[in-house]
Amino acid sequence: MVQDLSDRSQYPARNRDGTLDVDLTSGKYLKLWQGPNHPGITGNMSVELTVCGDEVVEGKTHVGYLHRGFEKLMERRTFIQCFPIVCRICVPEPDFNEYCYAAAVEELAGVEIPEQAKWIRTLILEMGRFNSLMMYLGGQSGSLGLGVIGQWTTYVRDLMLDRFEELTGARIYHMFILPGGVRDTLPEGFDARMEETLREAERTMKDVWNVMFQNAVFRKRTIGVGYINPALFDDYGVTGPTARGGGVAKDVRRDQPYLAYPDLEFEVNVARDSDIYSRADVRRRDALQSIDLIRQILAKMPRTGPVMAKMPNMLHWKIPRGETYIRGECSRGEYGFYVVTDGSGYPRRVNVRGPSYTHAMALLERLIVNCNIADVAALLVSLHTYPPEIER
Amino acid sequence: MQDLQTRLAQHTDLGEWTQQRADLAFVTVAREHLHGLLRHLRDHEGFTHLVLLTAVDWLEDGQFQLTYLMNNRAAARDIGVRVLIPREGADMDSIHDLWPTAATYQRELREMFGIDFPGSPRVDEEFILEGWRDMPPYRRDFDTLKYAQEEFAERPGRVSKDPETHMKQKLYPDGA
Amino acid sequence: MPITTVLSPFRAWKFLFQNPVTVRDPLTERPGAPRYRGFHQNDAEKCVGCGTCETICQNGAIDMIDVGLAPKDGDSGLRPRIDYGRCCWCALCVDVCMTGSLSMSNAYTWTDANADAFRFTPGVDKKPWDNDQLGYRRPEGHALHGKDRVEMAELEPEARIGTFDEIVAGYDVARARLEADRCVECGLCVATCPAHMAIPQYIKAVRDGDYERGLALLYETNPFSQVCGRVCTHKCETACAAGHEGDPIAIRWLKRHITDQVPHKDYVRIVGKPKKAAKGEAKTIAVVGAGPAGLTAAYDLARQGHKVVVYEVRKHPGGMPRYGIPEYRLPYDILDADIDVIRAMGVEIKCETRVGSDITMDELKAKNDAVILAIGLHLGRSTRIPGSDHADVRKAVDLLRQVTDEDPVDVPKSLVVIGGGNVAMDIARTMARLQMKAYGEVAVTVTALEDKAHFLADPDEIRECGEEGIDIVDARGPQEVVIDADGRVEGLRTWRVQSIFDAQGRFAPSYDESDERIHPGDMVIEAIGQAAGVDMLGEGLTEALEWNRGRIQVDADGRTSESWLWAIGDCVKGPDVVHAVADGHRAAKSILAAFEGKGDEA
Amino acid sequence: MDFEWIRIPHALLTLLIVFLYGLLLGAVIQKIGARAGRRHGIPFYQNYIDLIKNYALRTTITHGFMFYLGPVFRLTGGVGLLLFVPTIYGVAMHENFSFAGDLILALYFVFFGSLGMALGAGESGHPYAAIGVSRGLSQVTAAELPFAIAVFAVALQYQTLSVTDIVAAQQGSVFNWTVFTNPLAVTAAMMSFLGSMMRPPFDVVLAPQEIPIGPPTEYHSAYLALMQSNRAIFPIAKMVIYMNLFFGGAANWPVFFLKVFLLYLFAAFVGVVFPRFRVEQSVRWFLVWGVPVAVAGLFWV
Amino acid sequence: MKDELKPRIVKGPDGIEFEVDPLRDYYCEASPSVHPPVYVKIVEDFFNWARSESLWILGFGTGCGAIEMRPLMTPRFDAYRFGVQWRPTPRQANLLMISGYLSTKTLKRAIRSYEQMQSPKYVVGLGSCTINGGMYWDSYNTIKKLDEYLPVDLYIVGCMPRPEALLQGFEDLKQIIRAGKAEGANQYAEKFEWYKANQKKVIHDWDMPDYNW
Repeated sequence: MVQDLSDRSQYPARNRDGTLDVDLTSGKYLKLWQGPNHPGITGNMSVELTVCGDEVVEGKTHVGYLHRGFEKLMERRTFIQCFPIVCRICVPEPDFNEYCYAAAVEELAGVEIPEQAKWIRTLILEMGRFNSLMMYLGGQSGSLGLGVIGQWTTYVRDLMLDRFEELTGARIYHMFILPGGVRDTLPEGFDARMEETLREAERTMKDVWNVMFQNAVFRKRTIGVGYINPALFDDYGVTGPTARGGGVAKDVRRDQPYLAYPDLEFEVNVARDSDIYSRADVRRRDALQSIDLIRQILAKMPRTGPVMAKMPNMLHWKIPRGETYIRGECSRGEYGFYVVTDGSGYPRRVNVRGPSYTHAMALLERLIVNCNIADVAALLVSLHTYPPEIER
Repeated sequence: MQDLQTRLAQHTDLGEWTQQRADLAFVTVAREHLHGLLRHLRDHEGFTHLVLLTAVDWLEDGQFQLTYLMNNRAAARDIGVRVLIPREGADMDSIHDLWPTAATYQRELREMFGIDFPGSPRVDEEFILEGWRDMPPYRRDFDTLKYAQEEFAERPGRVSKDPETHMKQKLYPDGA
Repeated sequence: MPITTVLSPFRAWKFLFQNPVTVRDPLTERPGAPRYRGFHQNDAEKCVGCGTCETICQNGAIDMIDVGLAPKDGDSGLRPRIDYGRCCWCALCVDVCMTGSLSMSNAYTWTDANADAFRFTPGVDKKPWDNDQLGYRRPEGHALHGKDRVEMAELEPEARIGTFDEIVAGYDVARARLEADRCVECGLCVATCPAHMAIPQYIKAVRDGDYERGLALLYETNPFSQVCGRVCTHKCETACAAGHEGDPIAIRWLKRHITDQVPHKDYVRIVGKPKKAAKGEAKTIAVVGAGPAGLTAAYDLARQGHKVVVYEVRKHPGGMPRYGIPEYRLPYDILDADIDVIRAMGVEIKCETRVGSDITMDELKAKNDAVILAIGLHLGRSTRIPGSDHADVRKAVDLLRQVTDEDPVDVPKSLVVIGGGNVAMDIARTMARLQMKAYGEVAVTVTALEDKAHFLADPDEIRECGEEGIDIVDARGPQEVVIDADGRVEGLRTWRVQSIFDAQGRFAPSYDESDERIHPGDMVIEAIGQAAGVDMLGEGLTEALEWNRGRIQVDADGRTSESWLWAIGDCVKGPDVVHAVADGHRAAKSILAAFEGKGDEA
Repeated sequence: MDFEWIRIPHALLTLLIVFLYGLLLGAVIQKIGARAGRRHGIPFYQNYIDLIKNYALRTTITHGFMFYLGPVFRLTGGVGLLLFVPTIYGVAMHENFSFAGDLILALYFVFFGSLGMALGAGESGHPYAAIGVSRGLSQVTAAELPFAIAVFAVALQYQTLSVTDIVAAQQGSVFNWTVFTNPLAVTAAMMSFLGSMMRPPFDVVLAPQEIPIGPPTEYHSAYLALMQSNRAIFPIAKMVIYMNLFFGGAANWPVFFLKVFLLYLFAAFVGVVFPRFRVEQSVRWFLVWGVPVAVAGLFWV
Repeated sequence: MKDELKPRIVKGPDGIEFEVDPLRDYYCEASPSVHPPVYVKIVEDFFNWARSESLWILGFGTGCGAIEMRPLMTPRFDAYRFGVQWRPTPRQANLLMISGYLSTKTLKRAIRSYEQMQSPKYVVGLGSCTINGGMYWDSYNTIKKLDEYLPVDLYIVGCMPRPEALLQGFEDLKQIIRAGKAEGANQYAEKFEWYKANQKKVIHDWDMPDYNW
């Protein structure tokens, strides 16, 4: 339920219809745009702030700078032609799109993918999660002016991108999870190189802990700042680490396991305080967990057998009428594809449900009220939003 | 999920029930029952998480399908509620009073499909597009390729030949 | 705040004394991974220009352009040009490439101030990465379309050998769809098919289950669709792009599948009524010979509303498909069904009418606006080896005709066939069936000049011959029919062939005389080719016509030196149903053009 | 005190050396900071090129007279600061225009640049600049407080307001340096030093992630080049004061280079590993930690 | 925001009404003019060398390409070595990296940013989408040819172009600048009408003056 805001703010007053009584001409308020070319914004989006002194009284998220109309474009592409385009929906963690799309299409077409493909998919998703969290850690500290963390984590991410490159043949857009399986098996000597990368990652995570989480100023800037009342989680569709930072153990990997997750051992990371620090800490532990999961996957996965199911000719693949929703736990929360088919060779409708959609819009606008301008960037980053998945 | 269907049926007139997976079902209801059903699902059945709200354009039938997808985390199950509304002058009751975040979805639907949600906050504000003048782009009858070709310049000099006709032309110039 | 949180961050300075991890020279030090998807490479020799890459490219980045290569069977001569202002490096084009010619290098750097520079034809335009050994190649076993042909039910050799029942059962609907699903609609086959049938389109009709549309498409270009669906030499399948890395699409069987799915009674409705010619425009045309060529021309002309009469010397129309092709390959009722469609277009077929005696060419010329000669090749050629004039040395065509007309055939206990073409196989298998019926065992030997690798017959035929117990001996040159003291044929004496052609490419077989064998047999059948019987032309006409090596000289459309006379089909071109059909179309078109152009030509 | 004209070219020479060294030092410190981030960082000559580049730009946009004067004031602050304190102790060539009460003037010049800048940036009409200015002034004021008290303590200690005299008093032994004779005042001054170096945790004025670099948001081309020049001179000038007041000054150029480098490094050493305070946090920090220490330093004397 | 930018009648304290046009106040309407190179060639060459070795990029990630910018500035590739650095404000930047596709909404901001930059200024198109629309060739919301709207000095092809390709791009751009061929700003001023017409054709919501500095 929408709570009365008056308990957190004396000003501005609210009008009868619930809107804020902000008279810009009064001179008391200042309109401030953050973005789109603003270093404190994660990617190409903007927040329109109305500030009074250093205090924000109203914030509006503006998106659409990255809108390409994916959901429309997919309607005029065949099922296989959609495959290269879905990963572009979310740039920093593209693999989730590939997985959700492939899984949805497979379910509607009644295709069962081979065991090895399942494991490779899980591996890719965990690698992607790790990369995304590395970006987050760098961004979170960077938003507060601590640059070195971003240097280190981006380096580790680069190493992981190397692993991606040798596995999938590309750095950013991997285009590896095809409907029906994955393109190829693991390359020769992959495990050893991955282990090396993971060791470096662990070392870096230790440094990150020392320099970022054990940092007096960082703690001062984040503990107790950007608090989200856990009671609001359902109202605002909060999922993933943002919710887990507030003590709600939401994790699709455990709640509704998919791919190889039932065979993997992991704890759901939870923190209590629901502030920026808790969320950062949950994500830090998520990253460590990803390292562990990658190790588990490489140890447990089958190395033989096909990686693609027997598929019809992809050039004119038709899928009977139906609709489904596939979800997964990406680094930011629940990621899902709602796919409707109508028996033709083209999807009837694809709707992408990214966690950023609710986090960066309604939730952010709610949280930003009464926030200090200096904390806006940190707050925004702490929700871990990626604009391209909001507007698609 | 049979039990759920039975319970809901006592409460509301349910339309077509599609069991997509063991943990996912879709059900069609009339638009006047929607609000009550969603509230019931949220308050009494544990479907507290609004996963998404979107629309499907069934142009041939002259209808929009609105899908309200909800998740019950404790029971690890999802239900999608479908509502069919006429395409012409489409409007729908807002559910932002149940989930504040629904306002964002409704803004998007307003802009991309032209479905109105009277009373939803900021529903008429521009959301993603800026200065859009054509019909709402997610409608099926909007041709994005045609629009793109008319609106944006493409780099000239692209020609392609169809192998079939090219071979016929080259090998049988007189058309035999 | 504990003091450690003030001191701990200073640990970051430990990196001050470590070497930076920066890549020294990233421009040269970091090649793409072995699987990296960089810029395209194309083996222009291997590429057949099928354009499947263009079809699958969701970015519309690929154009098929003419790079100056001449098209040939199974190669359009086009090559893909890639617009890097569109490409997204998804490599679906590599995955789908029918020949495996497309691949990707692991090069990834390309900058230019000119936006128009980012288009090139890999393998044709020279690029620095052309010879990169690394880069994305399609993984083993990964394919976006089916590589293997869908199996079809057919009679087992044991079951089929004793009867003349049709061997191949044809696809059922499910399997036909699976097979049709493999087609990528490139259209390379269309130009190769002499009749230019709309192959991709009718295969699509199979996929869609729209058999009526399929049938309409078939009869648009081929009134002998049912026949061709069974016995066509399917050059299209040789050209098929899917054949490069798998089995070609079973185009012939899919064609047959369409004709099988539609009830015969519906054919005429689907094919459509002939046009009504405007008053006074209707011409009359005479066709000599009711084979595929003649009937196709008749069909085309009749559909345009002209009056066509076909004169056939034998009891039934059909020509070589009826009298040359055994029933187990082409049941007679199938042929009849096709001819019924042609008749329904208004074509009149006068059987048992011998032109030259029952009606002369001059009469035909006088009564008609145009005359088509489609007399086929019904005279068997002889090897002219010693003993070949023996009564038990028969010609394959004669024998096959005899079987079709159900004239009694004296079945020998064992026999030898000379020849390595399809006719040889036909007669061998026909005789084998008769032997089986008569004696319960097969004793047929086929001898051919060619070695197995260069056989003229279809590989399928050869395989099936083997299955049916027929002994095929390759590279044997016939020398003499051995006749025993009683004057009965005892067998065939052959030498091993060393080469068939001489250095100039002329037919001049040379033999290894030391390798001599005698193939025993009570009968020897010659199946080394046929000739046309042109006696019916009459002396005057024979004189007037121009000839070329014993065949009537015709232009590309089948028109002879006499402006009213067209000669088409086997008698002027190669022996093959679908070529005959194509010939028929051409002649009909030429005749129609002649009517249009200069009025009454005759 | 008679004025010698030769002092003008001498002072200009000092200025040039300091300017060139300032640019170089900035790059070296950046390189060292980059090392903590595991990379090489900019080439040591990069700042020179950047400066030339900015002077070489063809267009400038002005927002009025004050906007133009902003960087000029700022530069004046830096140059003035440098010119009125002795750079090298005991070398007449580099004593500049040092005089008996120069400490007071120096304190004034430290503040002068910021004020001028504030005026200019305020004129640019950019809200970020305005916010940055208001933050900057509150923080500089807060940071100035401990420094001023510390300077007062030093002046009290040595009973003089002449920088030259203060340096003179510290000669002889390392232990004569103020840092050992009055460590509390020096600690307070160093806190203030952190606050005025525009490095985390006290760079909220520039805070690129919130208010893209604050006051200089609108400055570009030659204006920016002027400010860059100042960025090379001003910190050095300030460090000259610190060096003279607390670390025994420098009797020759090598010592000067070393001491300035170490002082600069100190700011970077702290700056690289901490995020930034919010403005009210930093103000509170100066008031809670800086001022009492400075006052204690005062009592130490 | 748009309402606030519309001209409106304001009543002063003395009761006199006058019209306020905020756009006129906010922005400068002077058309850009051509600024020729310095007459002395050796000076211009020296300046060009300095410009080429000091590329200040505007931190504006317009599209996916922004993702590869971060590795560029961090340990692995460390573009700072090559005189490249970020500037958070367009005023101080000289290089506009159009990192991938531009939606019309972003195009508007990109134009504004470009016009706020000081000449000589350079534009680099990153990725296929800037050349011919890339994979969004049929999208209703992205432009297809960047050079219709802004003068582009260099294209780096890829989807994404890797950091190494970007570094190569910087090297090539430096060559272009040193050769004195990077006169995009002057070209923009010369063909100003043409560029404006193209821009206005696709940006329907043109709530900014024709030239904002």
